[in-house]
Amino acid sequence: MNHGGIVVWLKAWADQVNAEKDYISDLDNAIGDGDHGFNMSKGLTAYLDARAAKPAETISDEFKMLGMTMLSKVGGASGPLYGSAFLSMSKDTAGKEELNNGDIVALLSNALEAIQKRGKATVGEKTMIDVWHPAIELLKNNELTKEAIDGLVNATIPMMATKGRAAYLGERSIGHIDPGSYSSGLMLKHLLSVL
Amino acid sequence: MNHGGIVVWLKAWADQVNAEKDYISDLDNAIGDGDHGFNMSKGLTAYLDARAAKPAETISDEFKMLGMTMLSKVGGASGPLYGSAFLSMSKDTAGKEELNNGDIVALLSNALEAIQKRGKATVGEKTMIDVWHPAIELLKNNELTKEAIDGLVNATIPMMATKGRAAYLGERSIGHIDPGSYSSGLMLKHLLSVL
Amino acid sequence: MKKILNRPEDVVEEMISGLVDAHDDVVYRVGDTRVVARKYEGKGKVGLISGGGSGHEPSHAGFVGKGMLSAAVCGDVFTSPTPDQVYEAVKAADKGAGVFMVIKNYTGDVMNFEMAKEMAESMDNIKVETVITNDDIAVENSTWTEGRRGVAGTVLVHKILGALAERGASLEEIKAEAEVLITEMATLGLALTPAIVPQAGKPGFTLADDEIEFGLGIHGEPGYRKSKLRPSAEMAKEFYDKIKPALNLTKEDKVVVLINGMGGTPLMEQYVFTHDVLNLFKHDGIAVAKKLVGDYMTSIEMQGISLTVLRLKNPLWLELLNDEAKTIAW
Amino acid sequence: MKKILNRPEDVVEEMISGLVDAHDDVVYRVGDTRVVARKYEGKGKVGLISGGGSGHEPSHAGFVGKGMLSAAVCGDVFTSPTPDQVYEAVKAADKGAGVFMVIKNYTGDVMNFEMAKEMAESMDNIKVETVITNDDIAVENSTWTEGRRGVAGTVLVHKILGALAERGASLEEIKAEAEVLITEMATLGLALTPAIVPQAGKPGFTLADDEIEFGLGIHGEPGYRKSKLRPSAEMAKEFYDKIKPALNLTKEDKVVVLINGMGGTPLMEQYVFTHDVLNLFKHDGIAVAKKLVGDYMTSIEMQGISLTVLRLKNPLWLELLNDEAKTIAW
Ligand SMILES: Nc1ncnc2c1ncn2[C@@H]1O[C@H](COP(=O)(O)OP(=O)(O)O)[C@@H](O)[C@H]1O
Ligand SMILES: Nc1ncnc2c1ncn2[C@@H]1O[C@H](COP(=O)(O)OP(=O)(O)O)[C@@H](O)[C@H]1O
Ligand SMILES: [Mg+2]
Ligand SMILES: [Mg+2]
Ligand SMILES: [Mg+2]
Ligand SMILES: [Mg+2]
Repeated sequence: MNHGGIVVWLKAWADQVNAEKDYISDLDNAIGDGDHGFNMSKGLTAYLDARAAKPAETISDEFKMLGMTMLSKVGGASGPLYGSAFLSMSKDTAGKEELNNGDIVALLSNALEAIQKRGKATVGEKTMIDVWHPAIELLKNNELTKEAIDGLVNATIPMMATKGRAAYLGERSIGHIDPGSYSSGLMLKHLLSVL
Repeated sequence: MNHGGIVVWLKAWADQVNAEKDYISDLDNAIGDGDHGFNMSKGLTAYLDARAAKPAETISDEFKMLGMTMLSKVGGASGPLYGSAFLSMSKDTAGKEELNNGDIVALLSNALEAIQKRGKATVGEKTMIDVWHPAIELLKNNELTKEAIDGLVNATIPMMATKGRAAYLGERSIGHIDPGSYSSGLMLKHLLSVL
Repeated sequence: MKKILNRPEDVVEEMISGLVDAHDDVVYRVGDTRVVARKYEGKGKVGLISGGGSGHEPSHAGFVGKGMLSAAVCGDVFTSPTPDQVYEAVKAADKGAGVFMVIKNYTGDVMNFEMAKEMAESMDNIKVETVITNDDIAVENSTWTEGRRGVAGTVLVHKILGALAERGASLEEIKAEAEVLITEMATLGLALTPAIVPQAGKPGFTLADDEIEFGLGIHGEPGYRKSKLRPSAEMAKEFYDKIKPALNLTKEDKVVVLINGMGGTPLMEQYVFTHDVLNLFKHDGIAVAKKLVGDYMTSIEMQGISLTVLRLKNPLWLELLNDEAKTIAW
Repeated sequence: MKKILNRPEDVVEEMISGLVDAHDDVVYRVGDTRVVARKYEGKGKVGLISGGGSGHEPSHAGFVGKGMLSAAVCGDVFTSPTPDQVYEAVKAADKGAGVFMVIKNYTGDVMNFEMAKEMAESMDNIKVETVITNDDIAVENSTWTEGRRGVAGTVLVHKILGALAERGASLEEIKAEAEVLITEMATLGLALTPAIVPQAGKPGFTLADDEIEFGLGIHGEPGYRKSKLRPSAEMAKEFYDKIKPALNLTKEDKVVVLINGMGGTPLMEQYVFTHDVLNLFKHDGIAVAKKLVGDYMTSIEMQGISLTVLRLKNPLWLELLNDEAKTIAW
């Protein structure tokens, strides 16, 4: 995948988050503070605006632009998490013009590590990690499909949150999709489309 | 009329105000602050309690008890107005054991004067005076009936208030019964019953 | 009605208890009355008292203390206090130089305070003077002989006269200053939602989901116009455009601006409105020497806001506003 | 949604403008950031900063000033501010002795503040220490690894540490005091009505006409139980009975009590609740050395109230609370 593919991926993700921002916020309403859709939309729209004003020249710069925008425009929990993830991808792609599937797996793994370093959550705590982690495993084995991603997102429903704002609900967090998992699922599905 | 008659009159008035307190407050809601029924009921109930605890010995004391109670328990506009009225009646009846119709007319006329001295309103300003003043004239001529009193109360409907809280509504005060006129009407009707 | 309270009929009693217990360093309750008086004595100084119906908190008890009110009388909710209660306040406030009453222009308040004045004068020989505040220009109309209502601007009167008394002014000096002061201020308010008197249990008026009332009083008395909810900047402009001519404001003037929340209005909205109001003064080049924002004269849980402008005809007023006061809420 | 505002997306910008313009004697805005900093310099003293999502006014900007916060960062409504903004606050607050961050325990706040700390340390060599407040005992449960939320008690932390910094304490001394302080306080809140985030335009949760939520957070996060509305005295008792064991309160203790309105709660109700709370302490013979009542840490227009108790393990804390502060809202 080259820089063009990356751009198609990220723009498609941004468009879909914008289209679904109310739904995503509603997911957050059930177990959080109802802003995840607005937060993500704000960050991704700012990214679209930034790249419309001055396009990035390289893959690494593309990720950096997205990462910095998420970091400086979103706030909340998702801002620093997605920000750290894309800044990690920027670091990993420095000087690269083409990414193969192995690169992508490595890229995502390091990004996941950055998310975990920042957020200190592990698998099973009903956060975006519950999509990222198993999705990367599947991708390694070439088994990642859109249906599989939906499955991972839905698998957060029966979980009880122990990290993030939803953790304050305790057992009342059970029975709902984790909003960050949903937005991460969208991102991964659009990645699949360009792979 | 002797002391017993006065007591029947005032107790009947108190009972009816208590029974209609919500309605009277609703009248005040339309053009004031919605408390006239509660105010009057609070004062008259306190009067009933006070006389149950220690009955007044004379007509003058009966009026004094009511006047002081209205003054010290009601507040608002109606407290000092009714208070002044009944204190005036107490003064006028000092030493008297029996009141004839002429006495009653004089009593009410002086009470009206006390109300006007305190409230500085005249006829036509959509206040209780619009019942008191014409009612006293009718009583002088032996023409006061319950129907006539109802007529006086209803005659406040088309008036525009220029005194009291309803005056702040200007033209919007037109089309509603003046609550103080209504409570005064009740008082006069029960007076008629014992005359 | 959804309120944090016990029996509605006990609300004023319990509120006074809570207030006095919470702030026992500043105030005390006079006997078993509904009078909240300051602990600071102010010997030989004129006592300043105010009061009215409850439901306007922090007015009036919240402004009792050194440099402001000597005592406040708390009537039933939205009902002016009785003369005997006001009389107790006069007696508590008198420290030898007489007592000055700040009365908001409502029939009930005026009558009850004046009766108390007569009582104190005749029974205790206390010298009493009064001023009747009437800053609400919403209902001004020469045919309405009640005149205007006294609303949030009254708090500025408390502060300015309180500081004047604290500086040692005589009853006559305070009276003279007060009469000028009240002619130099104007207030307009609006409501988004009504207030609910606990004992009534239901709102005194209703507004549709997108409706507001311009010119509303602090007891839910109707204003001059209902309207659809409009942007803050437009509402600020409507008030500004009425207040400016009412006070004949020009570029030469300095003013004090009080933006007052009605009890249920979050500070977020109050500051947005403040932003819009200050822009209008900036645009016209009128200097705003002091700005106050917050809940000063409320209407229980009403959501709404009022704008008060005081023209600083006398520069001393600004100094007096800035004098130290030790109260609960100033 | 019925609010006094212009475009929902401008609400934080305009609110900050309004606040800074209204109180330009105390605070200023750092460049075009969303950082409100104090005009008082405090040279050589530790700078104290705080912040979080907007919607909690007067927190946090209302507590910026001499003797309290050096700067506050205002995020979007209920959304923690971004690291670059917090970083600006650190830079504004540093007067040579380092900067202390008071962070409320929410994932977003913790991450964004910590990133800013890393930025300031690595890029500017500013020494930064932090404390994470977690006074809300509603959601305590050892299996919920987020721990408790930081709520109204945070304001007491601001005041105590701010006074300590003003007295000249070092970063390490402040850190040490902070870590003890946060273990000695507990808060519980309840809501009668929800808050509406302007950009969402609708409430985050709903409550029936006679329903309340016990243990609710300051962003409308659910609490521990829904219940029918109950008398104030019973609600006070429910909180008291949970807080007392949580802090192991005994007759030997002295406490500070903070009764905090959630933004739309009239003072009338806050004082009724105060009356009920103080009765419980009186009954148990626990001395309440200081009482604070009012809107300190709100949730926009939410009607509700919280009770915070601080056990005065260190008598110095009371002194520090009573030290003078020159802020908008303390
Ligand atoms: N510690 C964490 N590690 C990983 N992801 C987290 C963590 N905390 C929260 N999240 C993710 O962030 C999402 C919420 O983001 P958002 O609503 O934007 O932030 P906030 O909770 O501050 O309002 C959650 O659904 C969850 O997936
Ligand atoms: N100046 C006045 N003179 C005579 N009656 C008055 C005057 N002002 C008000 N009233 C009467 O008082 C009534 C209102 O009383 P009430 O509601 O108890 O007091 P408030 O207006 O203080 O709430 C009015 O309906 C009117 O009849
Ligand atoms: Mg969220
Ligand atoms: Mg009335
Ligand atoms: Mg009334
Ligand atoms: Mg959030």
